[in-house]
Formats: sequence, C-alpha cells, structure tokens
Amino acid sequence: MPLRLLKYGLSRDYPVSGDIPATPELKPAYDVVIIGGGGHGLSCAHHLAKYHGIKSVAVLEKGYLAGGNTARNTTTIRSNYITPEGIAFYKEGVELFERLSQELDFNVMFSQRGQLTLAHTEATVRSFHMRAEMGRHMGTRTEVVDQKGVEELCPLLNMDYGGPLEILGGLWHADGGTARHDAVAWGYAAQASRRGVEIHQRTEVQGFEVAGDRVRAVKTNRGRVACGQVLIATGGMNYDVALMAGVELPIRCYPLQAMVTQPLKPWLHTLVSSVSLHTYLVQSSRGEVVIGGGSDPYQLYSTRSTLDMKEHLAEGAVHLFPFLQGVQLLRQWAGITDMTPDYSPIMGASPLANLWLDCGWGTWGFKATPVAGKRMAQTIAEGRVPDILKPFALERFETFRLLNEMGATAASH
Amino acid sequence: MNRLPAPFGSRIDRSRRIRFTFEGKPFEGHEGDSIASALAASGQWVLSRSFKYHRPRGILSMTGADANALVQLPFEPNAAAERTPISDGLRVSAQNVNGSLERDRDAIMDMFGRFLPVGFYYRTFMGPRRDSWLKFWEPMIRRKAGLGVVDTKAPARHFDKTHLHCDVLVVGAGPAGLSAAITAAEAGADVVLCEENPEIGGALSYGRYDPAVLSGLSSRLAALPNLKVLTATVCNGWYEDNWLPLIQGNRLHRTRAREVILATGAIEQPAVFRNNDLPGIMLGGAAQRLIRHYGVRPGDSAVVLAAHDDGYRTALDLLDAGLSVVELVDPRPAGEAGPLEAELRDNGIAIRKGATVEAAEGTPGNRHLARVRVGGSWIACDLLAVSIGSAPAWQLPCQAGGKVGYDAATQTMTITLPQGPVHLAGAVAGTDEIKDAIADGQRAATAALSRLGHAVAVERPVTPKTIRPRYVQSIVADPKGRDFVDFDEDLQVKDLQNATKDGYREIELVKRFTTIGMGPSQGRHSALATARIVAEATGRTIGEIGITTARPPVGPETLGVLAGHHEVLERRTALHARHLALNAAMKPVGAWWRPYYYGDASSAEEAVREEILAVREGVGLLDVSTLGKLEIRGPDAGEFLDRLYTMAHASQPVGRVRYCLMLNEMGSVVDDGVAYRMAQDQFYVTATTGAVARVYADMLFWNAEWRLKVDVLNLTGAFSGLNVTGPKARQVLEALECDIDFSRDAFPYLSGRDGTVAGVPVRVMRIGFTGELSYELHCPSSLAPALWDAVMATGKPHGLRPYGLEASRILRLEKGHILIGQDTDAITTPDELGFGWAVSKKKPFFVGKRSIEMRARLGQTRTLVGLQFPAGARNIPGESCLVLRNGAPVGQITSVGYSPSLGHHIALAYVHVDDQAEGSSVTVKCRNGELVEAPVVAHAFFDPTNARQEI
Amino acid sequence: MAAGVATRIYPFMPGGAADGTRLVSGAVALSDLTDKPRFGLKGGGSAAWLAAQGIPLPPVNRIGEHRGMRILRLGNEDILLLAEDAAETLADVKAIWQAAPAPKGYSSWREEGWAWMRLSGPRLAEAMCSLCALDLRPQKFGTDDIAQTRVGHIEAVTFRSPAGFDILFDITASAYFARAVAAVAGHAA
Amino acid sequence: MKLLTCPMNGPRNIDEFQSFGPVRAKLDPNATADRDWSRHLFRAENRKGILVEWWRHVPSNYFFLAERDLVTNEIIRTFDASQLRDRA
Repeated sequence: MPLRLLKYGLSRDYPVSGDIPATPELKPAYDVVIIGGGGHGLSCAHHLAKYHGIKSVAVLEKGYLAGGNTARNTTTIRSNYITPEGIAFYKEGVELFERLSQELDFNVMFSQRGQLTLAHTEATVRSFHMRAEMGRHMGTRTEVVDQKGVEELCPLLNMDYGGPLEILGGLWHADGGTARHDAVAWGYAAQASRRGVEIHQRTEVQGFEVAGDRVRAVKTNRGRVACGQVLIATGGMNYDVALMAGVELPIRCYPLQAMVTQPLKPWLHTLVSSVSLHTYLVQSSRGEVVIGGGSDPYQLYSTRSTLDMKEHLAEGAVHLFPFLQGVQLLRQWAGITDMTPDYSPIMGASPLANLWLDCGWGTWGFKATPVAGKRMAQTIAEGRVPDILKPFALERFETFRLLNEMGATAASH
Repeated sequence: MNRLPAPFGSRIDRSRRIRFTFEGKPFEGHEGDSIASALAASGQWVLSRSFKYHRPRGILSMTGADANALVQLPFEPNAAAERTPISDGLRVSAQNVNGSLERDRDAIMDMFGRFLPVGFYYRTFMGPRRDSWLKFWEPMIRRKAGLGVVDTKAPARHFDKTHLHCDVLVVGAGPAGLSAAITAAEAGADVVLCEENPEIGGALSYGRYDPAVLSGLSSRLAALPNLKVLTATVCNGWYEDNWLPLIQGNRLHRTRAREVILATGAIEQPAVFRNNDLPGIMLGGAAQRLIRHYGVRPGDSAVVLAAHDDGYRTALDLLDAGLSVVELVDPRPAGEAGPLEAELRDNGIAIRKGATVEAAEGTPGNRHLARVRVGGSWIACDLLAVSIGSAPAWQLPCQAGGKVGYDAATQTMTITLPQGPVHLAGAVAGTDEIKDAIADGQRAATAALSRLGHAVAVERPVTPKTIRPRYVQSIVADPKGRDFVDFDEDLQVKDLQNATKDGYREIELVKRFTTIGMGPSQGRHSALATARIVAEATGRTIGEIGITTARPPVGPETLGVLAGHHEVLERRTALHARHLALNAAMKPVGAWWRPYYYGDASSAEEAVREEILAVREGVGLLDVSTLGKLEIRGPDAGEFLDRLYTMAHASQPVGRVRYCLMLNEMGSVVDDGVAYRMAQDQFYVTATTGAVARVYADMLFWNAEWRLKVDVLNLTGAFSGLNVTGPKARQVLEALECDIDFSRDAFPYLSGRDGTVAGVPVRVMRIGFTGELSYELHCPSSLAPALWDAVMATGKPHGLRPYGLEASRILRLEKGHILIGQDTDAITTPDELGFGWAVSKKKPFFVGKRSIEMRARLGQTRTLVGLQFPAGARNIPGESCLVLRNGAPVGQITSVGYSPSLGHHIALAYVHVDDQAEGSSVTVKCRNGELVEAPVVAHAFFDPTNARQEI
Repeated sequence: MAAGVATRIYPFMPGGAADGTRLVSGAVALSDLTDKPRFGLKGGGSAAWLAAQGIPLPPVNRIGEHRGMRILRLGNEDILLLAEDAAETLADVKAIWQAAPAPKGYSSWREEGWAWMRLSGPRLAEAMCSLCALDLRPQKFGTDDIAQTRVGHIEAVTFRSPAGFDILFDITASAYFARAVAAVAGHAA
Repeated sequence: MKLLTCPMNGPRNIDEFQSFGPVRAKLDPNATADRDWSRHLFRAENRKGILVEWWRHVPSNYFFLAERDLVTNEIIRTFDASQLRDRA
C-alpha cells in the first residue's frame, strides 16, 4: 500500500489539501491577467509562478474551474501530426505529460497505452505513411502497421469486413495516451494558487479598455482589473473574447460531441480510432468506454447533444467491435470547439502589444495543456515569442504560411 | 417461498414456470417475472456487490435505474435485473465480485474504507518510478474498476430503427399521462402514449388506489383509434425540435412530435443513515411493486419509514401481503391524523411520530437487514420500507430546456419550462394527489391542443391543495460513515463534505471530484441530497447550488439499439457482372467496386504485367465508368467553365477536348478532368472518381451565387466509360460497326466526336492517361454491356485485353500523370505541379486566380518532379518517404512504382524548388532510415515527347 | 449503320450490375421498373416546351397526368415523364422533342441515371417507416405528392403509386438498395 | 434531429441538408492587397447572433439561404437565393 494511503487511514480527520482556494476579492491590478480558468490558463499561471517568478497573476473564469473544454474533451494525448512544426510542439507536450504527476504532485493518471488509428482506404494508408515518416524523422514513436499488425495490437477488432470498410492497416503511435482531464486542471490550479496565483471563479470578462496598442484593463462582472499583460485562453469563447478587444480571429465554432458507456471490466487497452468511420474509442481507468468522433456539420455555440451523432458513434463503435451491441450507454455531452482554417492553434502575439493569444485549439487542445502553458508563460515573461511557437502565429493567415494538420486531426483530435 | 396468491402479481402468469440460474444455482420463476422479482420470490435478496467497498446490495427501487440491481447476462453486462424478464435457461451472474457474490474476496475493501478517502487516487499511486502508474498502479486499478464484463464473443443481434410521427407524444402512462393522452385524442389529435413499463397506469398499477380509476381511464383509452399506446417503451431523451428516441426492445422509434407532454412522474428518494444500503432496505414503491406486480412478499417483519401518505399506503399494503409491520416511523411532528393513519391504528400498528431511522445493522457480512435504530433503540426487522418523499423526474424536462429550482417555502424541487411545444403534467409538475394529476394531464393536453390550432379553452395550472411544506431529512454525517448518498459510487456524506473542504465547492466540481451522480442512476437518488449537503457545507442555498446538467440518455440504452442495422453502401458500374465473369479481382475505391486486375490472386503480378504489356504493345480496355461525368448546358456554359477552371473554355471550339484544372479559393488544386465541347451550349466534363460529388455540389453552389444561364447535370451513373488504348486501339475501333471516322486526321488528339458504335450511341474523346493512342467511349449505362461485348469481341483478334486499376496506375505513372489527392495535397498550387501551361493568363477571373497570384509572390518552396532509381537498386523509398535537404524535410515521394516498360523504379516527389531542374539530385530517406540519392528527371518517364498518343 | 441493335441491360437483369441480388417478395415486396419508359427534361426551356406540347405541368413536387403518363415536377425546370403503361405516348413526345429546335431544355438522362423501383405488400407502411424519416401517412402525403428525400440512407425521389411507393434513386446503388430493403423487410415482417 | 425548412421541399430533417457556410462579403480581387486578400480568405463569420448561410437540400440539389441564430440554433427564416440578390 502506498505510504500516502497509510497516512490517510491513520489520521483522525480527513487531511484537507485545499486544492482550490475560495475565490478572493478582485484586486485593482495584476501583472498578468489570464482570461479562462481552463487547463491552458491554469497551466500558464503555474508556469509563470513557478518558473518565471511572476506571482501577481489573476485567472478569471466565468463559470466554474475547468468547466469548459477541459472537462468535456476525451483526453487524447499524442504527437503523430504531419507538419514538422506541429510534431515538434506536440512532442514536447507528450514529454511534459510523462512527468506531469510528479511536477504537480497530483496524479493526473497519464496512461501511455498507445494510439492505433485505422485505415479503411489506400489514401488513408498513404497519409499514415506520411505521418509515420515525419514522426520518426522528428523522433516520435509512430509507425504504419499492416492488417496483421493491427490484429496483434488490438485482437478484438472486427477484421472480417470485406468491401469499403475493411481495415487495411493502422498507424501505431506508442507515445499516445490519455490522462484524467480534471486532475490536470486541478493539479495546475493547486500548484499555482500555492504560489500566490489568484483564481477567480464566476468572474466573467465583459470588455477591454484599450488605449493605443495596449490593453489597459479588463472589465468583469466583478469590476475593472488593470493589467500588465493579458492572455486569452478561453477555448470555445476565444473568438468572442478576442473580438471584445477588437481582434478578429479566423475561427469558427462547432460543437464536438462524445459519449460514454457504463463501466466495464478492462477489455480495450489502446486508444482506437477510425478515420473513415469518424469514431474513436478509449476505455478510461474507471472502465467506461469513451466514444467520440468528428465535429458537428455546421457552426454553433451550443453544448446540446444530438441523437444523430449518438447513433453515428454507436454505429462506428459496433462496426469496429460488434460485441459492444449489448453494452449500455450512460451519458453524452458536447463542447464548443474553436476551429482554425488549418487545424493548428494560434499562439503568440496579437495586434495589441500586451495581449497574447492561446487560441484556435479546436478539437486538439487538451494534449497541449502543459506545453502551451509552459511556452505561453515563457512568451509573456520574456515579452517575445520562442522559436517553437513562431509557426503558430496569427500572422500566418496573412502570409499564407499554413500549418495544415487537417489530415492528422479528423477523427482522433 | 415468498410468493403471494392472486390477485397479487399482475405481471406474472403462474401457469408458466421458467427455470434460470443465478450464480450457477438453479432458480425458478413465472412468465412475467423480472430477474430480481424471481430471485426475491425465492429468497435471494443480494444481487450485486457495490462499486468500491464490495458491500452486498439488493433491490432499492424496482425501477431498474440504479447499480444495486445490475447483473451480468451472457451477452449483456450491467443488465437491470429489476426490468429484465427471465427466460428459460438464462444464465445470470453477479457483477463486480472477486470470487462469488456470496464470498467476495474484495469485501475486505469495506474494512479499509478509511484508507481510501474521496479523491485518494489523485494523491497517490504516483511512485516510486515515473512509469509506476502505467506499469503497476493503473493495471491494478483498472482490474478493480468497472462493473460488468463484456463478452467479446457475443453473437450478433438484430436491431432495427423506424420512424414515428404524431401530433402529441405523451411520455408516461400514469394518471396524468393517461388523462393527457385521452384528452388530446378525444379532441382528434394523433396521439402516441409511451410507457416504459409493460402496462399502463404508473402508480395506479402498483399503488394502493381505487382500481376503478385505472379501469375507467383504460376503457376511454381503448375507444380511441387515434391513440397509439406503446408499452415497454422508453422515451430516452429529448432533442431539438421534439425529436425523441422511443426504445422498444430492440427497436428504436425515431419520433417526431409536434407537441410533447412529459408526464414522467416523480422519483422516490432514499433516506440517508448509517448502513442505509443493506439488502432489505428499499423504497416504499419497490415494496409495492413487488407485491402488486409480482406477488412477492418483500419480507416478513417490516418497519416503515414514512414522511408521506404513500408510506402509510405502503404499510397497509404490507399488512395485506401478510407481513408483520412492527412499527411505522414518521419523522414529521404529530398532527392531525388522516384516514390512512386511522386505518393503520385500527390494524394495531404502532405509529411513532417525530422520530426517524438513525442507523441500521445487518446480518453477518451485511447480507441482509437485521435491525434498525429508532430513537436510540433497536428494532429487529428484515424489511425497511422508506417513503419520505420524492423529486420530480427532471431528466427529460431539463433536456427540453427546463430549469430546476427549489421552492424554499414548500421545500420542493420545481421545474419550469419555457412556453413552447413541451408541457409538463402530473407529479413532474408538482402534483401530489391522483385527482390533481388527472386534472393536470387534461390541462397540459389543452395547452398542446391549443398550440396545434384546436379550439379549446386553456386551463390554468392545477394548484395542489396541499401546500404544507414537504418533509426534508436533515443530513448529518454519521461518525462511523457508511451513510450512503450515492449507492452506485459508494459515496457517503463525509465524502461530499470533504470535497468542499478541498475547494470543490461548485456542484459540477463536487460531481467531478467525488464522481457523485456519475454512475448508472445518474443522480436519480442522490442529486437532491447532494445539493442539500453541499449547500449546508458551503453556506449557500439549495437553489444556488442546483443540480448538475441533465444529459441524455435518461436511462441506459444499448449501443446496439442506437447503431441499428446498416448495410454498407456500395456502387457498381454497369459492367460489374462483365468483370466478375472475367475473374476480375474486385477492389473497393470509395463506395465503388473496381477491377484491380483480371485473374487469380496467385498470378496477380503476372496478370498486371501482361495487362501493361497489352496496352503498351497491343490494345487494352479499361472500365472508367466511375469517373465523374458532368454535363454543363445552357447559353452561359462556356463562361461558367471559364470561371470554374483554370483554362479557357468559352473560346474552346465545338468538337475539341480540353484539360481542366479546378482550384479552390485558396488557389489549391482540388480536381482535374477534361471538358468536351459537344455544342456551343453543351460541355461534357469529367471529374475524378472521389471528387465528383463535391465538384458537382460546388458547381451548383457557385452558380447559386453567379446565376448564370446554365444547368448542371451529374451523369456519373447515367453514363459509362470505356477506355480503348494501345497502339492497336484504332484498328479495333475501325473494325467495329460504327459511323465515326477514327482516322488520325479526322479524329485528332484532344478532340471529341458523337456517333454510334456497335449500335450504341457514344461520345468519344481522344484523350488518355496511358500515353498510348487512346479513345474514351462514353455511352448510356444500359448499353455499356453491349458496347463492352462488342469491343471485346472485335478486339480479340488484336490481342485486346481488359486491364485493371493497378495496371492503370503504373501506366499513368510511367507518363508522370498526376493523381489528384495522391500527388497533390491541400495546399498544392498549379505552379508546384509545373502546370503553368494549364493556367490561363488572359482570363480576368477564375476561382483561385487571385490566390495563386498572391502565392506566387510569396514564393514557391517546392515542386513536383520525377525521380528515377537505378535498375537493381537495393533500397527503393516507399510512398510518403521524405525528401531531405540539409537534413530537413522539404518534400516527399507521392507515387512510386516499378516501370516494366523502363525496367527500373520511378517516382513523383516534391523537392525543394531549387532542386527542380532535371539533372539535380535529391536525398530521400527510405523506410528503414537509409538515405539514398535520386536524380531528378522529366515527368513523362516513358515516351517523353508524347509521340505515342498522337499516332 | 444498323442503329438500335444493341440490347439494354439494367441492374437486375442477367448480366446486370445487381445480377444475383435478391428482390424481396413477401409481406414486403420490391419490384424493378427500371426498364419501363421514362424521359426527363431539365434546364432552361424545359417547362415552356412541354407546356407548348399541351402537357399540363403540376406545381413543383407534385404529380400531374397526361394521356396515361405521370408528369413529375421535380423543380421549376426539372420534369420527369413516367410512362409505365403509355410507352407509345412517351415515344411520340420524345420523337417530337428530338426533332424540335432549341430552346427545349435538355435531356436529364433520368432513364439511365436513376433506378425505378416499387415497394409494395401488406407490410408496406412499416417498411417505408423504417426506410424513410418523412411522414408518409396518407393524410400527410397524398397521391400526387413527391418527396425528394432519403430512402434507405441514399438520396431518392418517392411518391405513391396504386400498388405502393415508387422510388427513384442512383442506379449504381441498385444492389445496395435491394439489400437495404431486404434487411428492413426482415424486421418489418 | 433538427428540422430545417427548405423553401422548395418544406420542413426536413437537417441530415438531408449540407451546410455551405455563411454568406461572405464580396471583395474585388483586383483591388485588394495581398495581405487583405489572405485575411479575406480565412476570415470567418462567427459572431454570436444571427448568421445568413447557404444550405443545399441534397436530394433535390436546391440551394437556398437560412438565417440562423448561432447561439440558440433557432432558424429565423429560410428563403430562395433570388431574394438575397434582390436585397443586395
């Protein structure tokens, strides 16, 4: 039995950790105001406080802590992208996850069980080769496997279909995994607040005071806050929040839905996703099978669920694993994703000198929680964008330097 | 042994005995029994072990809504024993046990509870090594997690889907739902009444009410042909625009209702006290359901905890069922005695007011209730029926936009819906008495009818007569714990309190940190108590705390019923049977089936080689029917193509065929094909197989904006295409009966002709992908087999053979022809393909023009070139292998193959723009990491001057 | 040249693309009318030309009748003539159209691009409810109504015929469609 | 399933339709600087509020416009493209 459990058992009272302090009074000014108390904002706050000594930081969250896409995503962590810039960035993200529990002294349950993406067409196999070649070149564990390899990695997959939906091969990404999303946010929140960062829940930003090329203050439902630097990290609300500062982002919002079955004894070891079926499955440490897929087909700021998406995902899941027919679904939900034209995020400078962007995370934001926070903190602390983030600049949509990750994002997020 | 005589047991047929097993032991029940009722009738009360502490659990609600009574069936984990009927030979076992239900080795977890406080797993299992979680702790926890076991060998079952439409859907056939459905149907509306139980009536079917009420409603119902009753059907969600899934066994009715009336009733709530989870402690409604529905005596010696009239009714039912009722405990202060209380006292039942059950104790191993403590003293009993109040069934109303509130005056949870096509009726709307529910059902129906345009007088909502505050149990954590708030997740009062101490104060955070309400019952029995505990612990009101968002589905539903049955779409060309007759190896390309090669798999390579040889030296025949075929007609047809494609088409002479290249607005290449101008106002345009659906839609979209005088028709299925290619192609065609002059001068390269070949009207284009003399013959699909037969027969003496996709790919690669989607990606420009020749410099506009101009100024970084590899080269890079420059990736191989005509491997690849010149050499990283050098050569590897196609 | 000697082959005929695919016949029956005469005009001038021939045009998504032919109006300038039992009448119209000068619309080649099948049988209503999400009950969908919708998960045009529902859909999906109907018939029966 | 009322075919399940995105502002390509052109290409209409967007009824290939609330998903009205031209 781990020592800490023994300690719990032997102490008379519940050992209170006080992970999240109650929301304090809002001060008139902070060195850094982070808009958005999700994983990214909290990670940035943690890195500012711990590694850059910046402790006058307020994280403003309009609802409850990490209640947006941090709480709603299906926690895929991977780096098997296509562009070298994307792979380099997400690779650092995976590496940070590998030591995150220790960094936060909070078990984020990073479970690196590998991700298997399935191809049902030759075109998909070709795109897998592209990702594998680039991934290996960049030092990640990514390889194309044939039908036999797929069967070995996931023996329960239904390989019997002939015809258009036959599984032709797969992309095996041994670095892939999942983590407990809430724990990541709570761990960052606990660490950040222990170092003096203030977390303000139910604090909604309603506007900006802009003078010249600088944000002077943010206006909230709890009053005005002057700020040295401002970070926007509000997930599905990024477009809306940036617009309040006069910055128009090339972002469209789409709902992304997912669902989960009742808990089952473990049967699915890896993450499995299918490009053609727009379906992916992963079994959580609670035993629930989380099932997700592609975004909704039209723009919407809503977290409503639809029956059609649920039917579609069930169809995909049963197609891959026919024995799931008798398994009961427990819950479905949705998040609002901020999609960019090239399926890569927008990080770095904005047209305003002290307003920084951590936006455009679409369906792929969770895996970047540690690295985006780390690198945005560095950006804010140093006042300049590090090389690893430069390709993700907003400016790329003016200079046509796209980072096209569409093919590596469709079904797996 | 616990079976009661008729009339108890409305659901069972005593003449039919059914044998099944539970945990390997034989049991017997009657037709109509659920697993739980049959087991209870035989004295088997323990059904499962709990999630965390492995405590014995049994019947709680008899509604199938919680984890207590989930069991394992051979092909279905987590089946609700309270709802699943028994069947002959059914093998039922308990879930989540280490060993057996009776002897669960993990029951020891119950002793170690203090070592596992709420959220403990976030604070430990991290060491000693960085990968300890993955390698050691997680596998251990994963084995302990989960409930049922999925049978990975389960045979396929049949599920189906259908659609249902109605004016009014009423959900719930209790008194309010029945009355609403009858009222709406009597006014002439099309009504569907959906009830999850096998019979109508709701509480009227198991509660202690005058049977005349139900029979009266039933007979009115039966007289209404426009009222369709679906029993044993669960309405499991509400979705936008009144779209509701009604699940009836293995069938999903996707239902569209103009108006919806939710008469979903109320959910009886358990009481919180130490050991409140022991088998033998159940809700009053569960005891009544066992008695009336199944004729099962729920115990021998009962204590009733009643803070509601229903508790008094339950006590009377227990008496009727022959139980000894030791005492009725009513936590409310003594007051005016009603008729139910008088009746109980007349029966000699002790009623204790102002007291409550403080704790319970079990038999050894906590296998059953042994006694309860009331007012400090212990009372022996084997049944505690709990009836202290209920919460409105908020799940469907909330999905439909309802807001949950809390009325502090009456201490009740309330639901309000915005004005619209969804209405509440009965207990879910706050009524308490049967007659109020019936009146409220009528009121809801008239509201719905009025919205449907019926002339009806809309009534005001029913104001319940009783406005005295409901009883609310004050919840204090028991110092020794095991006072469960959530049975599914084994969560106790202190767990919630401790979560708030750690800062998880918002209800959603409490839920996430403790997992409360995340189990199979989805908070049905815990949400209200949780709100109270969190409110108390954080000094806020219950209204401020609220409950967590109600998400669909309402109750569990199988993936099978959601997935239904779905045939996989496949498309076949008109020549499909011809290919099969020729022993073609058919391969899917998108939804299409295409011949890959002709012959046996054992000689595939040889077949492909021979097919290539036939084309290069004789003549071959390829079915190109999957090509997209679009007809653009109208006075503006030329102008339309001018705007859509990069080349000039308005000026294209009739009878000429021109390559066409389509860009998107970003200037990226999205499709190519050829356009044959058949007449001044008519073009026949091909598109790639995979892109035609999108190209067609885009054409329509652009013209919705442009409004040119054109009509676009997708002829992909209507027309079939046969490519006759090879040096002897002309000989074959000329030998056919036809009215087209195929001679070189009369029918030059890149021209088109209409006519008749072998009695088949054709559109012939002299184009080709192979680099050989080629004619593409397109004809109406019903005539394609006839044309195929004629070409095959006539070609036979010339050595004509059909060839498949694989040969076609190599033939085109030998010519360096690109495949859109393979040799291009999302950002490929015409310049990168070296296709400057295909882009008109004169046209003022075409889609993508502005963007390619801009992108040219930004600077081209890569170019698609030909690469060749020496004959006998040891390591040939595969598709997608990287092209490196100074160690950095600058491009990749897009197509590669062995050219039998040239005797070595050739490839198309993106290389750095500075390396594009013929004679440059580039570095390619092979699959195994080895770097090889390859010279850049011209695109057209074979016959670089294109002489062969012009003969 | 001897024109017209070639034999037409439709999907469910011997040698057709769906050869060997079973057409259900029982409580739900699927029959193939793809070889029955029909002719469609589409594009500018179609409606005016047909009207000038004395063919009365119904409103969009309605069916009219003319000398034994059913006139389906699929769009303002998209009209389909079905001549299950009026082959000669249709042949006359086609011959006149072919000889006529423009503007006269353009052939929509529906007789080649669309399969034409008929669903009937005692369990017709149940089968259609499974195949199509629209409310096709008689009180909502009359004998002269046309639905351009999805049937069996593919785009289709459907309308009532005395014997059941007629369905027009992409001819290349004929085998698939027959399988989809057979699956539904298995459930409906 | 959400309903969308096609001006030609009436109310239908939204899975019969294909979204073609918001109606976009027209820009004279020849009077626009590269930078502005690039911005125009990637600009996204995403304001909370009512959006006018193109839809295609797939079975009939009919294109029309809808006004839809991006937050509530309410469809305010649908109309034929000729009305957009008339309005412009």
